Amino acid sequence: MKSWKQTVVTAVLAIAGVAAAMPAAAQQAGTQFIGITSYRVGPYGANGAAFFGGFIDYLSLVNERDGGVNGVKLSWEECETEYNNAKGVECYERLKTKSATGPTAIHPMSTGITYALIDKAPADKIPLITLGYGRTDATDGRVFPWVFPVQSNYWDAATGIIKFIGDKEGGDLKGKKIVLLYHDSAYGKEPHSVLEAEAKKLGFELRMIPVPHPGNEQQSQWLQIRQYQPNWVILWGWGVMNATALQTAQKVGFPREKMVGNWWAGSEIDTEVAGAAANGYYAASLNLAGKGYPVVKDIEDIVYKKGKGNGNPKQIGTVLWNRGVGAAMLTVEAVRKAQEKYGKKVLTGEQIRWGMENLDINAGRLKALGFNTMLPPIKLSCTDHGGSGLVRFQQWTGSEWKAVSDWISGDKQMVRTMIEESAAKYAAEKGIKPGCLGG
Amino acid sequence: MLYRESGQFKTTYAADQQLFPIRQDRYAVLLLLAVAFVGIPLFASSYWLTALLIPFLVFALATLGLNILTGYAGQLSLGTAAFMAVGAVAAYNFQLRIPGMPILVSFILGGLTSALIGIAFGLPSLRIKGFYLAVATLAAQFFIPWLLVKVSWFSNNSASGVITAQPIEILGFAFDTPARKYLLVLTIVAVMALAAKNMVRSSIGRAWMAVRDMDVAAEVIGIRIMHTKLIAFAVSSFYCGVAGALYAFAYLGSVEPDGFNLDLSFRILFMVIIGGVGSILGSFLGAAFITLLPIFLDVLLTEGAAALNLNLPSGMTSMAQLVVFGALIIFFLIVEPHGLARLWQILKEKLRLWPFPH
Amino acid sequence: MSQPGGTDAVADTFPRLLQHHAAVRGDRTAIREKDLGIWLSWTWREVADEVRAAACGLAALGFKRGMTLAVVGDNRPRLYWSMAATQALGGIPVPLYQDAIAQEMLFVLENAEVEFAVVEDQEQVDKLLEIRAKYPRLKHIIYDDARGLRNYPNPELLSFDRLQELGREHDRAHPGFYQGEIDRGQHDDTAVMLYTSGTTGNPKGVCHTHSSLIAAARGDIAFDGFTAQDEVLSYLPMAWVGDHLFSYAQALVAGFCVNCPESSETVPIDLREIGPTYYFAPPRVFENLLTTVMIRMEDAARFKQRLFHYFMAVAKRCGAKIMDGRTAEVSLGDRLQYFIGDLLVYGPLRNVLGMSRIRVAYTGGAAIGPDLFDFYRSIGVNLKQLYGQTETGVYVCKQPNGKVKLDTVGPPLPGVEIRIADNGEVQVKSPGMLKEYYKRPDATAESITPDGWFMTGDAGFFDRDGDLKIIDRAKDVGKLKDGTLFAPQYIENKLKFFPHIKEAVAFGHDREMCTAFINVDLGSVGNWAERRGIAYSGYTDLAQRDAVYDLVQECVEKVNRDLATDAQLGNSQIRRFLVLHKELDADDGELTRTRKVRRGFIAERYAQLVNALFAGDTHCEIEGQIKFEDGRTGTIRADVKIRDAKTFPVVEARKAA
Amino acid sequence: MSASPHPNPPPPAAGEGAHNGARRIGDVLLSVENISLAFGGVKALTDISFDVREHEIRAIIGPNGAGKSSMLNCINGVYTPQQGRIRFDGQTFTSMAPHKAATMGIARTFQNIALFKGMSVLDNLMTGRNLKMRSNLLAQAFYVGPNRREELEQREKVEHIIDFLQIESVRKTPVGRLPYGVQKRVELGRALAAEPRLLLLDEPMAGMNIEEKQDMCRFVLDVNDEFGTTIVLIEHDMGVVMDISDRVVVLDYGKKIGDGTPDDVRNNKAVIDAYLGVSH
Amino acid sequence: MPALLAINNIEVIYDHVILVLKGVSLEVPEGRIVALLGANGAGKTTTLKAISNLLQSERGEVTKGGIEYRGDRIDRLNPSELVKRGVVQVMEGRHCFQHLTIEENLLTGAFTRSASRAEIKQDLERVYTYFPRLKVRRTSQSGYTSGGEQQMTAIGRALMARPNMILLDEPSMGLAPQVVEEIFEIVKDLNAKERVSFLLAEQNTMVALRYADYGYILENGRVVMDGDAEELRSNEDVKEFYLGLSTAGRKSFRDAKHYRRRKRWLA
Repeated sequence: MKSWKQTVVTAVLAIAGVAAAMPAAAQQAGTQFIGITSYRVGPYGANGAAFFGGFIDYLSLVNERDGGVNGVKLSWEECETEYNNAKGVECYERLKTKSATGPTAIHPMSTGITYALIDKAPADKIPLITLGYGRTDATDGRVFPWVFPVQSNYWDAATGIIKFIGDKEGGDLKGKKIVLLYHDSAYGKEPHSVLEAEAKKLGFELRMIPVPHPGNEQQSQWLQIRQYQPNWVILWGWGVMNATALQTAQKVGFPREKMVGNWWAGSEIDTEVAGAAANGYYAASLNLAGKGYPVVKDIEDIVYKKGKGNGNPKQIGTVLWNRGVGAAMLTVEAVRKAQEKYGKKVLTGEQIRWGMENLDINAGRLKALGFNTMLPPIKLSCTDHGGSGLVRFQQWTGSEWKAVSDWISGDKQMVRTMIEESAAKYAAEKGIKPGCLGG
Repeated sequence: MLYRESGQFKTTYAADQQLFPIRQDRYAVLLLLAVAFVGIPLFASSYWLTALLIPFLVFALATLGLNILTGYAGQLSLGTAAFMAVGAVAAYNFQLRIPGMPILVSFILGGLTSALIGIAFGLPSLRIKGFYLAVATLAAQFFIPWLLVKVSWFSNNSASGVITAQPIEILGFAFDTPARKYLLVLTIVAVMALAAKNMVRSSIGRAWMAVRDMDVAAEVIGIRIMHTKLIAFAVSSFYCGVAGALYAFAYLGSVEPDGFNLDLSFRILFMVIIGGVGSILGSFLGAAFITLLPIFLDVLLTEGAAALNLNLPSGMTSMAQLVVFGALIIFFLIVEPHGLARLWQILKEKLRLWPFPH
Repeated sequence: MSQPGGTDAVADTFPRLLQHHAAVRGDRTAIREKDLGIWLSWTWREVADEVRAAACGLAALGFKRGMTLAVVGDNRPRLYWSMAATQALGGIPVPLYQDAIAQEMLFVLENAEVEFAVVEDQEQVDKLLEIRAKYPRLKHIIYDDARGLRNYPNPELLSFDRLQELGREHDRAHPGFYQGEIDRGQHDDTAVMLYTSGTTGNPKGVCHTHSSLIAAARGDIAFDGFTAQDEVLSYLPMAWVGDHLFSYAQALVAGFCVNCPESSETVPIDLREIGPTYYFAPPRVFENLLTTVMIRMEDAARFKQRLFHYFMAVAKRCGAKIMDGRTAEVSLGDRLQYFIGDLLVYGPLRNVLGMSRIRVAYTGGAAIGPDLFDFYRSIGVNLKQLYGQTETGVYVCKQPNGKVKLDTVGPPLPGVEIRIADNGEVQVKSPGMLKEYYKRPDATAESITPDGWFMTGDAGFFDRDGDLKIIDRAKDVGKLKDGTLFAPQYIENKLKFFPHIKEAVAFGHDREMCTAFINVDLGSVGNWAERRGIAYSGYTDLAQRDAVYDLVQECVEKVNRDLATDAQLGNSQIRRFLVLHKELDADDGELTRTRKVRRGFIAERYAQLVNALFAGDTHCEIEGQIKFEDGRTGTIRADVKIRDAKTFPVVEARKAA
Repeated sequence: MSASPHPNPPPPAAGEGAHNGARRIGDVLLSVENISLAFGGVKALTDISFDVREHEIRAIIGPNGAGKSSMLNCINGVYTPQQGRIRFDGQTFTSMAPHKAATMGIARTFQNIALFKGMSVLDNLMTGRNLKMRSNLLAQAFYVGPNRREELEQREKVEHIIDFLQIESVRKTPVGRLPYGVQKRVELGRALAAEPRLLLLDEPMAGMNIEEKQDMCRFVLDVNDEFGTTIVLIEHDMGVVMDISDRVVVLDYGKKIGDGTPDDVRNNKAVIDAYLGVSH
Repeated sequence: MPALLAINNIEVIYDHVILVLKGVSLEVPEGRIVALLGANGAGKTTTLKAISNLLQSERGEVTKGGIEYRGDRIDRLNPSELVKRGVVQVMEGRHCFQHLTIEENLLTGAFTRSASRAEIKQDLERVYTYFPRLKVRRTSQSGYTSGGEQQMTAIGRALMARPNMILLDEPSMGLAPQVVEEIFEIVKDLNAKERVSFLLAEQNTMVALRYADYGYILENGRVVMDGDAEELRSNEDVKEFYLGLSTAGRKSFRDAKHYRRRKRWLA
């Protein structure tokens, strides 16, 4: 048997080949390069595929329809993270080297990866855009100049949900029982403090029940819920956990009309899998679903017609796909904004950061971009890297998500106070002197 | 072939017992160290350092820790990640709560804390063996992260349970660039690997192996079984603890207890198995195989697809990578069930005999 | 006298040389022995102390100037020290072949009137105790390794440690004694007696003086530029002049380090570890090594074999030229290929053979096959031939670097005179010449002419370059009935050059034709058989296989074809041959201890077979007795086949070489 | 290390007042008193008593399953007898831990070789010297000072055992790769490495041919003679037992049926019936 | 007599680099008992394992030569296939299933056969006629039986596969002299009555040569001598090295020398 020799030879050849391929393959010169740490395999692969499908489709649209951003073409590369922190770091490091100006901005699409990159981004001068996830206190741009938890954060979501429930309950939550059914991870624990504060303030009873990863087994949690008989259940899940929660709720007979998910628990992927069990379920959203927006039509007409669509055509107009389109739009707009200051050329991360921090997209601009009401307006500043903090509630009709509320806001005041406290503590721990970077 | 040992003879036991008795090995190791300590920091990109080498070294250290316990002392454990978590969280807390605490001392204390916990979870090994012991160590794997999450004091009441490691500074010198972090990790790993090698060739290492191979005989020649096993747990956990601290401080920067899950424990166990049970070198080879090969494959497949202008559906390369990686693991295990280290040993033996076959 | 090695003028005896080295390079390693897992080392100063203690111990036991001391055993430091100790007291060490059976030893002990013996271990002690029954003059048996001897009641036994203890006491009691004894030594005292085994008759003790051996050693050292930095492995029998000169005399003159292997079985491993810079072995050793190499290569994977053969062909083409520095004759391509070959094949090969560091390797004592010689030179081992006898201190001819020719033994060494007698015999005057044969004035007179020339008994002549060429033992050369010249050793050597043939004995003097006994090489033929799927068990079985006969026949016929080109020897082609059913063995008296065939004895012992050969029988049944070491006998019975070999018409030689 | 080729004083040499095989058999070193051992109702040993004198070679023989190995296991504490006492070197025990037995100088080999298969011969023997090693974990980890010195000292001691048992050529071979007979030797070596006062050998010559048995006998005799070690030996080869032992205990079904010199035992009818059979 | 089993020049290498057997050839004629003699490590067990194809689990492989059984190459057959063809190995150290009873152990031997219950029952009885001791202890857990009984169980288990040929590795190992005789008597009996051929590796040369018809002596992985048992018994080398006999009869173990006489192996 000589196979060990062949093995060694093969291995050596493979390694040599890879090593040769390792040096950063230069991206097309003269393009604005966007690094994408995506995930399409693993437990959350379906979610990632929808989001990044939309994200890339929008980038394609900008190139195909507008010839880039003011003539600067966009280019991008994906790197698979499998929703794994270590892999995320590896992808980040890999993408970082891919172009002379860096990867424009990173959307980690994972709270864990965001945490792992928070320290690295300032050193590498790469903006992290965390749309609806990540570290909430990073909203304080004086402590986290490079992180943009844009639009709304988890605390906004939590207070928004409480507000929504409060409205449903006729404005008074005193004595009511609310359960938080959460994914037992950093992500799931994000709303704890703010919900506890809300409970104290509004006088409702709060019980928090963890579901261990990945969440496909919730029998005991729901038995607990049934015993406890809450008025509402807030579903703070991700991936397979959501559909399981809905199905188990149906099994134990808990009304879905009394369940509200956050925006990661409110996509077609969750409800379609759950089937009829999802009917009537509410979820907060950062964006509306549906195809009735000019931008979606443009993507279908220009990108998909040319066969350059990235996502699964069936996903067009879904919650996560639309979210991806929105996230891409924010990135592109940050580029556009930065170009105003630095000129119409390929820009560095540092310049994009300025663009991001000075982003101001009002309703008019949204309309011009073809988003209409899909997203709320957004305006950022050095102290506020978040934005409106608005959420909108949708309900699953059995075939689609239908908006059932206006853009509403929770307890913005409380959230802001908590953000500043938390950010200050972090700054102290890390020895950061808060301040604005400017341009 | 490369080994030309003629004329290398030993006139003292000291020479015969040195770490690398063959001159060519000594030179190779020196060369390797020179490359690792000088060449790499000078030339490697931050991607190589941060994304490949630092995690490789950290995992190698954890693998070393598990290998000491499983490979040398014969006690199967599935709690590696938990011990890493202890090390990471303990180092974080020592750093956080004791002002002016030198970071290296924090690492050591983190390791020692982990060692203590390791001893506690090693106690069942006195009564149970093998598979059953593995199940007992699973308890550690479930209990420790749960505890760290449950008691938010450990994460300094962080909302999410995530701890964010403090910056590394030794005697006023900040280890803030990838190269510096790499050098720090490399130094720690090199010293600890040397220490591990020394331990396994000293009386404690022989006691471990004796207990592993034939515990009755070990007892009969006067080895205290309990003592020996607990030391193995302690040393192993110490290594894992330091690895955990480095994982948090030098690699990711922030970690959540749930990151130290069973998955990670299994990964490290795979590293031990692929690398070679009961081999220091194997720990490094295994860590390299499991941490680096998927990345190489990924890059190879991505670049390969790009070079060939294949417009593969997104996610396809990732799938392919997983398939190839899995196949390679199986292939290597079939070719050499005793791991890469054994493969290397056979190769070395062949080279020493070259051009003869036996 | 020239002074290579920086010795001073007064160091003209071995004990004084030892003292000289202890003074000049006291902290350098003088001798090593593989024992207890490492190479235990002694510096020159330590050796001098050990020798002193041993010498004084001998004196305490009553050893007197002029007495003899037998040394029996493998190459052990203490045995070498015993020789030096004996010489320090003005005595004469007599090394014996360690594998000799008691009966053989008895003769030498009686002849040399030995009263003291230093031996290695229980095995030798047992032999000497057995001898003592017949030779009570043996008074003291000193042993190195005490294993198994603790309960021997014999009062004449003494451990070497005890001897040295006695010696240290004696030394303390008689402070000036030791130095006095050394000072009394004369350079023309007999330094050592080496018994030549002799293919006929009983052994003779060759007496060498300090000055003859030192002169021979100095000459050798100057010739090849040996220094105190050199390393040798002493593994040849201590009783053989080769080892004595190389591991004792030359080491003491040049001050280089002697390494003693762990045991005779581990010599290849020890050789590889030490990697000597200077190596000496009879052709038989080189041959065995090559056979092993070939067998092991045959087991290698196809790819490796092809690589090996390819590069060996390259080496054959240009290796020797490169070795001799005639690079101008080698094309650039060949040089490049040789370089790669050195990386892939020759270098590793030299390494596994333990020859990586060799600067000079010598062979002598018998003819070496051309393929064999070429092989070593082509892979970069500077193997050279020398010529000499026990009686000449092996100081006659040596091949100088860069001028190595296969068929000659090189020009006379500095200080050596050679003349070719009328009968073609080579006669020598050498600085290394013996003093006399011990108690054999008759033999001395027969060997040394009145005008001081030693008669070597070899027939030879000088070629145009002035290099000596040896043809055969003059005494052995006979004639067939038809008057054709019959040179048995010449024919035997030709046969033995085939790796498959280990030994050959040719018969023909006063007969109508030439015939031969063959011993096949079990390793080489065994491997050959294995590859052909010929099942066999043991030598006897293998030897009588038809396929093996076919194989041998091929070799014999090749020799015949070769002989046919020689007008003088053409008629002595081998007409018939047989493969002996047992290997010739020194224990059975068929070989000398240096593994030379004792033709006469063999002819007598196997008269039945010889007769059958000449009688034209196709097979012959034979029953014979064999003697075991412990004196038991066994019978061995076999039906030996006899074959005819093809002969070739004698071609008129184009030109005699 | 300075070149000190013969660090250990050589054994007493022959010729100069050697004691001609008269080993000085001394007082009782070990006595086994009324030992009974049972496993869940199955009696392995019933009321066994015998003694072993210092420097003696004491053989235990008997059919398979007679309780011979159980007897050794009681002596060095692997089993705890239900009844009876063991006196060793003046101290009395009703039970003994293996570790304690080892520290008191009792070493043993096992019937089915119990070597550390993954380790080299050298390491196996070094393990036998673990009790002699004192340096702490940190010193070991950095191979400094005392540990380094200790390792080298012990290595030298072990090399003498390797030399004694003539296993030089396999010094660095993993024992799992060695043939059975050599493994038996290595196991003896490991026991010797502990420098025991009492050596328990459980069928040291099982599965060996004559030549190997001869070697093993020599080693046993040499150990007994040169180091003065007392030896208790279980063996089936009557030739070996008769030739090398001073006294013999015969067990059958857990009971003692004979005790005395080899000649006594050879002629004991009970022993012949139960074990030796007519052919011996 | 045609050879039932013929081994031709096999070479076995362990771990890719360690040569264990070189050029070993031997034959077992139908209905004979052939003994394989030699010191530990000479390669006896390896030879048996090469035949029964059990080397792989020990990282060994037959790199050269061939093994034929009734004229068919069997080197690449797996062990269970071999059992079906009638070649069964009884391993050294007996290897009984410790937790099974003797009878259960015996029954495992019939696994490879698709025999009816009645047939198996019959075979079991047949085994019990050869080993009456086993019948008495049939319900004991084999872990608690004596070495001799375990050895008998192992042979009996082999018999349950209705073999033509049994490879017997060290049957006398660790057994009391009386039991050794008993086992060999049964072997002889099986050979005579059932025509089972045996290839047995044995250290106990004295006994082996008394019961075997033919013997091979292995040293250092090579056959150095072979011959009829009678012939071997009278060979001087065999006498000294394998039987421990000197001219004056049995040599005392007390007188063993520290050196060895050179082995000549002159047939």
